[in-house]
Amino acid sequence: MQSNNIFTAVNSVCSFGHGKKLVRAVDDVTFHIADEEIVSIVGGSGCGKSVLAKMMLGLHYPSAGTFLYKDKPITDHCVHWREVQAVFQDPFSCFNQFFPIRNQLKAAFGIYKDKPSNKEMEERVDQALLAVNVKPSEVEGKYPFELSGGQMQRMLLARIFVLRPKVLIADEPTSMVDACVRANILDYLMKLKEELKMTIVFITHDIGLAYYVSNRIFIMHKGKIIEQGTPDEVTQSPKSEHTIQLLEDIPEINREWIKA
Amino acid sequence: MKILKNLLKSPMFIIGAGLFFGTLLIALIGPIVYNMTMDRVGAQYAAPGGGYLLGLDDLGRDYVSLLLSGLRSSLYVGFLAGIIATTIGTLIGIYGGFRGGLVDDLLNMMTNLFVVIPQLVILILISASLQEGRSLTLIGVIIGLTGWTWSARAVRAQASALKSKDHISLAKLNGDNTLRVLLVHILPYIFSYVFMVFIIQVASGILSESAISMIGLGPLDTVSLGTILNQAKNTGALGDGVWWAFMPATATITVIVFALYLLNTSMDGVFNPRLRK
Amino acid sequence: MLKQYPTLRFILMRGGWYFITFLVAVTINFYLPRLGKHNPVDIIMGKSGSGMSTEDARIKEEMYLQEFGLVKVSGSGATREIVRDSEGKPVRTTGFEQFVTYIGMCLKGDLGTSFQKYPKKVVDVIKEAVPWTLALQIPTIICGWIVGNVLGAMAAYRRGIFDKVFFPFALGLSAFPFFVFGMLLVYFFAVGFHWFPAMGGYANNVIPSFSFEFFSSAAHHYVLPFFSIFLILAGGQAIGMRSMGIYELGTDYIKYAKWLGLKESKVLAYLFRNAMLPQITGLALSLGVMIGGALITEMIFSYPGLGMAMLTAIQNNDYPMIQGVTLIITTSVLIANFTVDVLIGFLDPRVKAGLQIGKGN
Amino acid sequence: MAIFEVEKLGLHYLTRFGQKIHAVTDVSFSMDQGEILGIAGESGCGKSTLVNGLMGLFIPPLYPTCGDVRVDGESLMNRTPEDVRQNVLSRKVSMIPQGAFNALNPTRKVKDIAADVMAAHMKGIDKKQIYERLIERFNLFGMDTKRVLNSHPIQLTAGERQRSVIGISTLLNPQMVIADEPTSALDVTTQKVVIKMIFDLLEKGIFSTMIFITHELPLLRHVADNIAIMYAGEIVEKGTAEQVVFDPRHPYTKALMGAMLSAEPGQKQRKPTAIEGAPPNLAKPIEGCRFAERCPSAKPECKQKKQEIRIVGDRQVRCDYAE
Repeated sequence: MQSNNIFTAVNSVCSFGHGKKLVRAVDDVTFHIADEEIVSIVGGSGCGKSVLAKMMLGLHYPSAGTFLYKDKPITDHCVHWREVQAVFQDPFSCFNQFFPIRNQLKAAFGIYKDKPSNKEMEERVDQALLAVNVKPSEVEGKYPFELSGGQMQRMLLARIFVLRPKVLIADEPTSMVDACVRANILDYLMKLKEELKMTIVFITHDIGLAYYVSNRIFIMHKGKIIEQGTPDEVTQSPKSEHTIQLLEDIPEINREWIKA
Repeated sequence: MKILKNLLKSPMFIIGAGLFFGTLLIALIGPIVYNMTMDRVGAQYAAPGGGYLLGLDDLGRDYVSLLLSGLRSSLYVGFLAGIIATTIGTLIGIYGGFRGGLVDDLLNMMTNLFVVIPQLVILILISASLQEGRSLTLIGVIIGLTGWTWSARAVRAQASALKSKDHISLAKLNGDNTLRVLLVHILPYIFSYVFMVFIIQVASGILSESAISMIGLGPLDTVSLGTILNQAKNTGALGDGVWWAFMPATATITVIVFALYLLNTSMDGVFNPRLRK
Repeated sequence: MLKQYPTLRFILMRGGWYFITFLVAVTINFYLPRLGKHNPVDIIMGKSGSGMSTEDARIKEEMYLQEFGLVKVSGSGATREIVRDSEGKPVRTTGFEQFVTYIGMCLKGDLGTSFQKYPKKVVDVIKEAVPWTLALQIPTIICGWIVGNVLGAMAAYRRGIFDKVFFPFALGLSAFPFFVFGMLLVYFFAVGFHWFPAMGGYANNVIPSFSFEFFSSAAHHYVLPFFSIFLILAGGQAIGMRSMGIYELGTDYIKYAKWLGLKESKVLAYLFRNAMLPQITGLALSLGVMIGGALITEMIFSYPGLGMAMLTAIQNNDYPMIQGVTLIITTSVLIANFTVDVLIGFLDPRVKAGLQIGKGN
Repeated sequence: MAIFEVEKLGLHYLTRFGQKIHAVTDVSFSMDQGEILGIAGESGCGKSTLVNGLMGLFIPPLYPTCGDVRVDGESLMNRTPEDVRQNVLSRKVSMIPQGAFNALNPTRKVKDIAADVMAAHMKGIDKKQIYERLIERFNLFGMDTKRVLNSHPIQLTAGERQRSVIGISTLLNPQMVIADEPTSALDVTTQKVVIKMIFDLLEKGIFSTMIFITHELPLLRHVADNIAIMYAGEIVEKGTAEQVVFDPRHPYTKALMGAMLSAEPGQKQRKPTAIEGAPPNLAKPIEGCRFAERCPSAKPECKQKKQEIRIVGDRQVRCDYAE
């Protein structure tokens, strides 16, 4: 039986520590994410969204319940990472300061069993750079600290263009960039999705961003997914008490927020 | 390059490097330029002068020759102990800090255990049990083997802080194996730190050797700065006011250690911005 | 079980950890001297037995062997006798049996018999030496630590010319090996100026007693050893405190305290207290080095403490004595460390909080 | 009469290598009693540097370059640190710093930190009086007063810490409060609690005039009366909250507003504004308009001509072409 589910979680738990110190970072979550879907996982700090992201990357295993990628448990990391990749929030801390950025983009090929020829790798890096609107000559021989924040964020995206994964986990990809630059980053992400027919999972605390980019939104709170649905369902007719509270607490320009 | 430029701006670094390379140079070319002899050349504790710049020891040996030889021994022991201690400390620290979990807990426990047991005690116990065959090299090795603990602690803290950095996660997503992650993505970040640890380990190796020699457990196969001092103490040179028996050796040890401390402190100032004005 | 008493729990946990360390230390203390090819009796016999007739030598050797638990013994008290094999040779014990005997003796407070001062017990020699060492080291380490930290904090806070002069000076001080500084002080102030005596804990012509004469003599002999340890210690501590202080100076809470308009003395108090905490931990880590260095300084001054006892023991290959002294040193370092550890738990809420509650949020 | 005036203020800080970064240039504004001024801008725009330079106390590596700051007509510049400490800090101008966790001395209980503040500014007050007044004041904040006061910072929740910091900063009823991103480290629910507390204190008259810094414009719209937008060390637009948020005139403010994403119906179809590039390097002298490189409506002359503040409608805009 072939389903088009990318991720399937049934009563998945991910816990740390033991005894009295047991922390259920992800607590009994059930969901599925379909192929080519854009899903945002929204929640405050410590809600478990980052742990869930790491489960999707295979960096954490479920302590209980089922957690499947394409209907199979995640076993071989290297095989998994050929298809599932990530971008992180702080682009500066993502790259090694001691090596030129271009070499690090090329290092991404390390995930393949059979690396393409050097010439092909160089070509693919060039294409990826052009795809995020950076001339290869601009970053030639440059080290990460010589580039601006916006450029670095695009380098992370270029890495994804190089790897062409099936699934992208984007962990707060815009929280460190200026608001004005954010839309650019989102444009590139959407372009990636169109070109590669990717599935994207956004991890974010910003419901505005989630509302704008996603097909579906999961709201997480204390390790549980308390609400899932389309952006309009979640924001217009939330069912969970906490979601209602959360939406009310977010200051919005056009809505009365606090009585002065 | 920029780092070197900034280092050269620091007077502490210049003085430290000058003193250190100065002594190193003396140790290296001294024996070539100076006609060294370990034979009796005059009366016991003959005062400086008459061709013997720093006088003679209780066996009538030339102090300049003894000092040159002692300086070479001390530097050798310091570097040997420093290299061993830094290597062990770095390997344990970097691996434990990076791995985390049970391996780290065990390594950390072992380190903490040996941190509190005084190194001098272990040195004395081993040295005392090795009656013959207590060579300079062996002493250096023992100092290195017992002195790695704090460098392991220091490196572990650094590696552990790096472990959760995004570039490590990304390296994993690139398929890098643990060895490559350690060598390429962690070591360069803590290299300057490890180097500073090394400098301090060399200094502490020199100090440890002189301490152990001072109590009469020094090398039997050669002269070191510590054995010169031990001899001076044992023969009562101190009480007789024979300054040339211990002053030059004292000054030599202090100058090397001071130079190493200066190097370390000035590097700390450049690598650790908080310490700068 | 002890959840209601976090403080007690904290102390017990640390205590348990130190007990484990102690066991390891005892094991090391036992096995390390046995690394050499010769057993201690051979060495001592090689030295002292040369002039004796073979029968005398054999009796003496067996006595030593029995004394150091190297042969099996049956019976107890007056009926103790060496177990012999068919040829009449004493049956040797295994290393592990020796270890068990050693632990048993340690637990009874018996560290064996000194070779050199035979039949004096090691414990008795140590008992005579310990008061001198404690009287010298505890005040010296505490004073050095306090003075060094106060000066270091001031250098960090004021910077400027004070720091520029003070810092290299302190760095230089800390670069001196402990004993070398002692030698210089002896040379200048004892041999050169005759201000202070060079050797011993009191003058030869006074008898240790509760008399003014004795105490004034002891005080006079105290000065040079005190300063030679104190100055180096203070120098090293000042360097550490200075860099900690500079680090703390850049923290947000110091900035906030300044913005709130707290008095300068109060800001300095904040700075000092918080920079002091890692310094206390540092003290715990470096206690072994300090005590070791101070012991060697005692040797320079022929101070009648543990250092001298150790030196004499080493010079005479008096193994039980060496082992006894090292065990006492290790134990005291561990006790001092434990004290400092518990102390810091009380001074720094973060340490205890780390054990009880997670990060508040 | 304006109680707080800033005139052509410039601030710089020195880097490790002795380079001067002119983080704030040519900032002028004045505030009336009871006014809440919001200052917004993106990271690195100089908003935090600006408020650190408004207290008369310059903590290295921050130094004043030029200009004047006056409270009640009295200048805060060129005064001795001790004079500022005694007569200005906590009484006239008080700072609520960002990141309450780091701002509170980790080894001191909240009540002791608060008591230090009172002891530093009130002569002849004894310990008992101090603690009585503390309890009285902290009772206003809707927390478990006794527990919070007797806790070390690590034992408190983020919200409690932030409220304690606000309590401590306003202990002496300062004339001016400067709040530097007081809620940016908190989740939205706690943020609302903290903002409510600030409004409560305003209502009770504990203080009345405030500068509020944040990078979140929607929040500012609900908190501030007037808003100033900063870019690359300059104020580029200042007007009432309504004006700036709903009818921005400066191209940068327009971009900022356009880039906002919110979870409101219809927002999904709107395309957020995107501008490439980054603000200019403030270590180098800049000619012309600082936004010119990225401005969608830049004219060729913008890169040469320095823009001055001018009045457009009844707000201030630093753009010759704004209408």
